[in-house]
Amino acid sequence: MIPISYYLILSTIIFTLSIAGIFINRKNILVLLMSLELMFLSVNFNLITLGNYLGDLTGQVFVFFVLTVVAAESAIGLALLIVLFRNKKSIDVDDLSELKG
Amino acid sequence: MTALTIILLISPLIGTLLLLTCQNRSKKYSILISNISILISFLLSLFILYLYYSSNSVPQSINVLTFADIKLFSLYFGLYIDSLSLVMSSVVTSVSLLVHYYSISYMKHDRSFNRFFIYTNFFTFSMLLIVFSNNFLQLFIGWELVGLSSYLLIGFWIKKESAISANYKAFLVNRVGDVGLLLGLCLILLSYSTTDYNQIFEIKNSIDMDRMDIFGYSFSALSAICMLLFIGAMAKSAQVPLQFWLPDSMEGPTPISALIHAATMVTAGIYMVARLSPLYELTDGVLIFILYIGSITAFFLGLVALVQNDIKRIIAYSTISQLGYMTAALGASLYSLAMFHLITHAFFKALLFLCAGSIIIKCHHEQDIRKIAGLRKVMPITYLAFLYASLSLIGFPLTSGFYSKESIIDAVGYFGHTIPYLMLLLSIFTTTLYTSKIFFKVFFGKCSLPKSEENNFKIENDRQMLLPLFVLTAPAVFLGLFIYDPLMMGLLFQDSLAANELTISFYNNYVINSLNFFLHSFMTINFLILFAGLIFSYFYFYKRSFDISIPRFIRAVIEKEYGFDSLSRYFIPRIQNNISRFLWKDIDISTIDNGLINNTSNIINSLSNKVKKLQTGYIYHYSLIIISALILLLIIMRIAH
Amino acid sequence: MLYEYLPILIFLALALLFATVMLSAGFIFGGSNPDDEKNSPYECGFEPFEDSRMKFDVRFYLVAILFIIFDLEIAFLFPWAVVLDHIGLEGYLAMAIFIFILLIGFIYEWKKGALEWD
Amino acid sequence: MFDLFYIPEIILSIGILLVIVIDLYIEKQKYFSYLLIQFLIILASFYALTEVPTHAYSSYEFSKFTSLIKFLLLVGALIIFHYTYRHLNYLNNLKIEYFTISVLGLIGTMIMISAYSLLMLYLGIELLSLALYALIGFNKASKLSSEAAIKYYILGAMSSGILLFGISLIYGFTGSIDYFEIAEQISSVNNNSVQFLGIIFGMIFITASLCFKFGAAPFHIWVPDIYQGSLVSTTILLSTLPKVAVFVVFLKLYFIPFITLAFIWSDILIFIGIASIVIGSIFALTQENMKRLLAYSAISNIGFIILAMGLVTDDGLNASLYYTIVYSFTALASFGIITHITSNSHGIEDISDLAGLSKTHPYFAILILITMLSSAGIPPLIGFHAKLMVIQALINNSYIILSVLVVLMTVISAYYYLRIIKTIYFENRENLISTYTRNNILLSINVILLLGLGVFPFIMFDITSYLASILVDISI
Amino acid sequence: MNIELITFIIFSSLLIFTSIKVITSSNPVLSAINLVFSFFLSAVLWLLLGAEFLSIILILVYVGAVMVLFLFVVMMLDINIAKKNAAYIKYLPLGIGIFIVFNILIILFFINTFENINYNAISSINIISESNTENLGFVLFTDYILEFEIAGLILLLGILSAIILTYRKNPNNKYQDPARQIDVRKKDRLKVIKGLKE
Repeated sequence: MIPISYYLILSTIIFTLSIAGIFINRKNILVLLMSLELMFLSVNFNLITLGNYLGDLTGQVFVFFVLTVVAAESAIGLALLIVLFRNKKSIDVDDLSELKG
Repeated sequence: MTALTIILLISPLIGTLLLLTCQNRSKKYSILISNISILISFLLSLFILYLYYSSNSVPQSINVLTFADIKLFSLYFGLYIDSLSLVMSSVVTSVSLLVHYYSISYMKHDRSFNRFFIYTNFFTFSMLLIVFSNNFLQLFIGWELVGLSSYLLIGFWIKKESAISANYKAFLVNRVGDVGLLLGLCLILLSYSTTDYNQIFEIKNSIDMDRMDIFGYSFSALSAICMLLFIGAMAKSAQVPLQFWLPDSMEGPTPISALIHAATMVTAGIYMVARLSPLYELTDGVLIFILYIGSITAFFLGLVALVQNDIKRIIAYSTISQLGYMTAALGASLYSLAMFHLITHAFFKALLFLCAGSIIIKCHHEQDIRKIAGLRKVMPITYLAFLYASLSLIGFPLTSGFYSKESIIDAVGYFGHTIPYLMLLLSIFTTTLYTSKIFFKVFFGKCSLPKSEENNFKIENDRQMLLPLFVLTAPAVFLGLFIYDPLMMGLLFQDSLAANELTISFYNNYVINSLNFFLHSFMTINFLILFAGLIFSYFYFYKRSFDISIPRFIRAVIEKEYGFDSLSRYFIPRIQNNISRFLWKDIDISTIDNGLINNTSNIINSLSNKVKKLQTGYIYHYSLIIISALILLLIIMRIAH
Repeated sequence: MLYEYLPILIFLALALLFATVMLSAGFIFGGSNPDDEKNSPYECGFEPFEDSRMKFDVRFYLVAILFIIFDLEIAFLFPWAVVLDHIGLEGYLAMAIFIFILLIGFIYEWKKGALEWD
Repeated sequence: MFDLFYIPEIILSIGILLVIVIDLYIEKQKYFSYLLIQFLIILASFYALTEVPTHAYSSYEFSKFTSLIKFLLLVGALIIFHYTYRHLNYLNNLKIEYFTISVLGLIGTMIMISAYSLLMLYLGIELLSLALYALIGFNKASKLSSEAAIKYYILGAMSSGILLFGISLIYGFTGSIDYFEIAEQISSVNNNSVQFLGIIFGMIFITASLCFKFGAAPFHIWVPDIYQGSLVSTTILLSTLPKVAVFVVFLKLYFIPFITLAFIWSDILIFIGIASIVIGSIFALTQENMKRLLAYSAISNIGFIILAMGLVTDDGLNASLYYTIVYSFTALASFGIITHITSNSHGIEDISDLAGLSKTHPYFAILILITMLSSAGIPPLIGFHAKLMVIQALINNSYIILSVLVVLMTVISAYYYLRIIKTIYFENRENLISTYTRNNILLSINVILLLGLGVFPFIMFDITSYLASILVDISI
Repeated sequence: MNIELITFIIFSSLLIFTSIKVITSSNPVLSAINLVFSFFLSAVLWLLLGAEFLSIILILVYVGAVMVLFLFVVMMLDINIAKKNAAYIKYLPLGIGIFIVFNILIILFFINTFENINYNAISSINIISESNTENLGFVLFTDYILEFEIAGLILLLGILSAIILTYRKNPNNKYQDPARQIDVRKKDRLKVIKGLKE
């Protein structure tokens, strides 16, 4: 049996990686969206692991809902990306600075 | 009753607001709105007064609206409904109503006609606020609002230089009083941590004589409070040495002098002390102080009136002197007598002023009595009204003034305050003198009006101006007779004023009843002095059968108002100018404006400009900030636990 | 339970192994002389006019969204189908409502013309 | 489950599905669909008032408190839609989908309010957030709008991730996602155990995420950009409905499952509250853009709410409830006025666009005057009482220095509110100001309430103390 | 060392590697491919945790649909990938710093914490069979019905907003409406105009 903490550490690492991905990435909003996907993946990891540890199905049900919601969310996110691209002809993160101050 | 009282109270306020909105409309609106709103108040006060007495109600203190309730203090709008406040409000609204009506004609040619009514309506509201307040904060607010409207009205003719300086003086003196009031308020909050009258009245019984130590001196907190509050009252009610603003305030329109500077506002101080009589009863020394201040004012300022020549100024000094009587009555713990004199004085002094206004209008704004003469034939109604008012003022037997004033003098004597008694006694003589001076000079002799206007003799003045004279004559002369007995038996202001038993004992042992008092008065020294004064003035002013040359020194002293004149005319403006120049240039501009405010605002603005750059607009910075904040919270919690 | 999946794991490992071996064998043993021209899209010498990736139309995206949504519907249908015996009418109606909600979305997409291809 | 049929959420959901279909077939008559939606909301608010408190579903709570808040939300939505419809029409950007998406978001807020488990809470928050993403990006032709939308999307999704991480920790260390069971579990945990630390970690993650949704510093960073970028109609929505909902979530989370951790979160909340007030006041000073300025003012208002909540006392709770309602009202009014005005044939963007309004449209000028004075906390208006209550609560709990700081910040913030008034009344610039309506009764009522409830503050005191009392009922 | 642990180690290290690749590669297509790998690897790890159904769903929905969507968008947007992205190097230390701090905070705390926790009240579990899918379905459709419907609403909202945001009708397109073609009558098309007499 693999110790539960291994999984948790793994998920934490992925979580932090995804957060790092959000702010070290200067280029492409798409990659930001992918980082967010990674983030939700890690959270799901957490939930499944803990649910497994507790011997409880709630964690898995939760993950199921998270998967559903995140799919819808990324659909909207990509739609917004398309709108942005139509307006700006670019999806550079650096170009997103008209609103500031 | 509460609801009615609220309506009574806010009716003038609503009037003010309406007037404000139709400031540019025609005069008719202003007249209608202002008079009707005051009329509502007046009728309601009478009605509530009737209700109060007929239902044998007890005083009630109602908190209508609470604005804030902090441990330190609570700010609320409340009503104190009892006989005292209701009687006072009836007096205020009745005089106000008549003056409003009178002003329609008096002010009809004025350009700022509408503005005038805004101010007067607002004044009535503020005065009612004081009258009905049940806590010190509301009192203070009303006090300031009254001061404000008085200030605005004194300087009503903004282009008149003397009006502006009078305005300024009144403002200044009232500030002195306000400081006293405010300090008193603070002290109340500190020692009782409440501002409600009733609560304070209750507390004072339990810990009445708590002593405070300030700078090593130990004194009773209550006395200090009462003393400070009385300083406020002194400024408002024009007592020595804060009296000198009142004569100057006659620069305002005459109806205003009648309403504010004779009948109502100046009595606010008296009213406040009467209202707080339960507190004053417990103090040591303060009452004696009040008594002496009152009698000094009554006597010495009466003297000053003798040497004046401006009709309004004479009446103004007479007002101060009469206020001195009231104050003296307060000082002798004769609160109901003070209130009584307040009421009667309100009517006859208002009447006097309105007569003066009528004269002034007739004589085209000539106020110097040396230039006015022989108006008896020209203005019969005014003549009669003035006659009755004067009789009341000098305390001619059976008039209102007689009952109120003679009672005060006799009672002060009766309770053994010898020196004040003497001073009050003597001032009967001066009162008689200056009153008859106006009377004889103005109404007798050769008519001073130009011939060309004699055609107009048929019309004395506008009817709107004369009606109030009629109406006011009745209370000015007869009111005293009707309410004297119930008042003296302590029925009128039952439960509202402290130390009723003093008055009652005086009544039972000395007065017995009003008729008896009337008969008895012919045998007293009072009447003798009065009579002597009348005889003297008849010969001196009317027949001019002899001439008295007063030593120049004394005359000068009196004319200069014992130095207050120069104080007010010369020193105070100068000191004030210097101080305010210093405050303006050195403190305000260079320290506060530039140093504190501008620098602070500059610093904050530049700070704002700098930190604004933190908002870079880049998502990665935003996410970095959010994550850093999260990590910060985590670390703090990790360390803390 | 997990042992049911062991064959898959082994299969995966084998597949990976085979692929790696094949590719690396080709890479190691085969000859390769790369050249700029040789690597260009058209070895005949034509320069390509534009990127070989052509811009997709937005309709692809719209269809893909519909695909995701109904994929998720299927994901919910699976467990529903296997426990239909146990969950009774309530579970049945729940799924009916769910499908109805998505049907509204479908009608919307259709009526809006998002599925029309020209 | 089917006995829940008459709750406002379900009425709204069914209705909105129908409206989506109906609108497809009567595309031209938008006004009809709009009226249908308004009718739906009125119907739902009726049901919200008559809702019978039951415990039919364990993870969904029905109580008087939630019903009342839902009612307030529905009324708010009604008003917002009323302001919005003609505004969008005026800008030629009217689509019925705007309202259907808003209603879906509204359902999300109601779910958040009623949620009694973390899963339900998550779904509610997501339903709301998804709707907001779409609404912010609704103005497709505008660069700013799409930029704002993508920003909000990325940061919002990140905060959802943080929320989920927190939820997973709470779930892992308490073994449940139900509020009540979590509360029981936490109260039995030893203060020095590892489990306790894990729960605190989870709580902090959740707090951070909720503060993000709330727009409280230092998680406020998205607020001004998004307010500026989106349509004014979206900004009204953003500044009222989600705030109230998140506020209720805060209350329910902190006063039900996390109540035993109050000694920890009270410090956090006070810190966040003070930071928000300071940042909101200072950043707003030099703003030129009207919506940005109001965004910062929103941040500082949120700070007041959180600060009052962080006191964990009855008067703090009262004050925060009071402040929330007052804030929503004021925000409704201030943004509502802006929706009615256009300057130089675009919506109001900069403050200077409003110059000369008092000459051309005195009615709107007076409305703005009252609203801004109320926001600045000038006495007879309701904003004064709200601020006073918070400061009063601070003093009563002997946070004297903090209260002085708060008063100072209030003074600073008064400066920029008064600046708007100054622009309107004393600056002359050639602006082509026009409005699509001469007056709006609902708007006038909204603004007059700011004044009226300020003069008679006890009405609101009664409402909030009633709300607080029924809130206490459910938390025990 | 048992086979489970070996599998875990291999797959988890691969997962971390691919995750790093996702956030660092300059080409979004590569990122997407790496993300697909990550999903695959996670699915395997979820299998190890006993969440069979979810691991299948992860592959089915995420790899099958969501990542396809991502790739569509990559293709649609025609992003110029040639531009080299070097800016992130500047911020890399910061990223690493945050990464480390965060990990220290949480990971240190996770190690060996779960061995000595006792729960007082764990909700009872409904297990109706051996199968993970059946159990999940049973829980889902009995305890979480309301949540399930809300998920439906969320999906609907996803459809609505995606269409509203991206779809624009091309007015130049010419459509053929078969229904109208069939429905048409003579008088709709033909209009007899009386000619003017010369």
